[in-house]
Amino acid sequence: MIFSIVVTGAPYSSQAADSALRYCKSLLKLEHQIHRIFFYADGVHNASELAVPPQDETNIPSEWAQLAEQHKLDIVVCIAAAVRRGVLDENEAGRYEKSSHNLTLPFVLSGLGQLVEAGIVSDRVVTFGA
Amino acid sequence: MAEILINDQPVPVDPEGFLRNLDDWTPEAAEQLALQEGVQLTEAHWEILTVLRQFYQTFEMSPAMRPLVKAVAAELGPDKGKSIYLMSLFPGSPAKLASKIAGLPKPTNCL
Amino acid sequence: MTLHTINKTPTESSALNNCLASLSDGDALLLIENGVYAAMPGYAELFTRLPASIQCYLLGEDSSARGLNDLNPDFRSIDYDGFVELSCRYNKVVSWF
Amino acid sequence: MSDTKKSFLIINRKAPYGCSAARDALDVALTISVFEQPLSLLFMDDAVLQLLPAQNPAGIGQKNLSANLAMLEMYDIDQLHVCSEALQQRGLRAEDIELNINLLDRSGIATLIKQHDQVLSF
Repeated sequence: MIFSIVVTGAPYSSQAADSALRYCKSLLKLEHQIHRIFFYADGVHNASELAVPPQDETNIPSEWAQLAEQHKLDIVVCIAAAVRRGVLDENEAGRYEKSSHNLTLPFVLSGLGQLVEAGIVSDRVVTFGA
Repeated sequence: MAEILINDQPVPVDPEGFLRNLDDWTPEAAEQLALQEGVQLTEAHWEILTVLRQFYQTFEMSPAMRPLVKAVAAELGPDKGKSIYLMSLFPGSPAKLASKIAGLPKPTNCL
Repeated sequence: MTLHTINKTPTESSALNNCLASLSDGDALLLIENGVYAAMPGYAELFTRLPASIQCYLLGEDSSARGLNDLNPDFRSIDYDGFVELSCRYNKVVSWF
Repeated sequence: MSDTKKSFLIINRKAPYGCSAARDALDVALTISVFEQPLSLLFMDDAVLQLLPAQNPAGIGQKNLSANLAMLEMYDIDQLHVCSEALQQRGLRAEDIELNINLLDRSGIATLIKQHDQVLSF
């Protein structure tokens, strides 16, 4: 089955991101297809490369990145929600004349259209809210 | 820092040519913003810009293409309320280009 | 038929209340995260009027994490794989948070 | 854009201004409309407070949500459903709301959820 996942909670503030991560691992284990994981509202903080949790805690942004790389997942961050909250890629940093950027690769910034498209093509959309 | 000259006064714009301070917008500024984009404003352009600014004032958001077309149709009649007409005045992406010239906020790279 | 997930305790948000007010026959409830506290026996009253056609589940990882034992027997404990299976079995998933 | 259509339901449950949920939901609604997919909005619980008239958030540095909601019509979003119980609990009457809304009781809400393909919550 084709799934898309929406995450609206920031890591470490709520359990949403961690639950979503575990759910996604189960989806992959059970050989379902993940069309896209979309990060919205405070969920955009999942994509911050600058998150530094203590060594004995899960590094959620890098867990997402690893999972995405391993399984070629499309992990998309809502651009409007992200730039507002200070999560920028190189291109947006240039656009807004900021001296640095912090989007973890392979996360990509894109519009809400990516969420709607995911809803259109997926059999299930599962939201993990904060 | 980039600027445009409006009545001989420098007004700051960002690298993409958007006004840095929306309060700097005046009809003269619109002429200059349009010229930057290769558009010479005519009466026909101004009608649209006025509808667009009204839309923003009423709803506090810039419209996407379809609602802009709808607003133009309501204000200026069905002949002008067509995307092809708006394209002829503001080539490429009319809602975006006209918003820029009308001095509305810089859109996030959405959709 | 819909799978409803609830991730808040009965008092920290209106999620559970709103969910219970929006169920159709044949739907299922799944308590996750803080939602699992709703399966404590003290809250059993909340679920007594549910139609028999509503299946109730809770995520075992979340109840164990919170030290919850002897929970409301109407709730079946499942793991993440079970969560995925339920997501497939029902037509859609609605999240209440 | 694909020819496939999915019907979307957006469930709003939060009051405006105190958190970003109302605005987040609105942005998603507008995008669904741009993609020309069937869409309904449901306002339940505290979200009925989004519908109060005479909002003036200039003093808290936010955009006027009621002005934004008035724009839904321009996007051809006309399926606005409101939980009648939530209105009642807050001492509000349908006449107080300036938008064209459809009142729903509990079973109406259950049916609405059943009728849509994808449900997004805010």
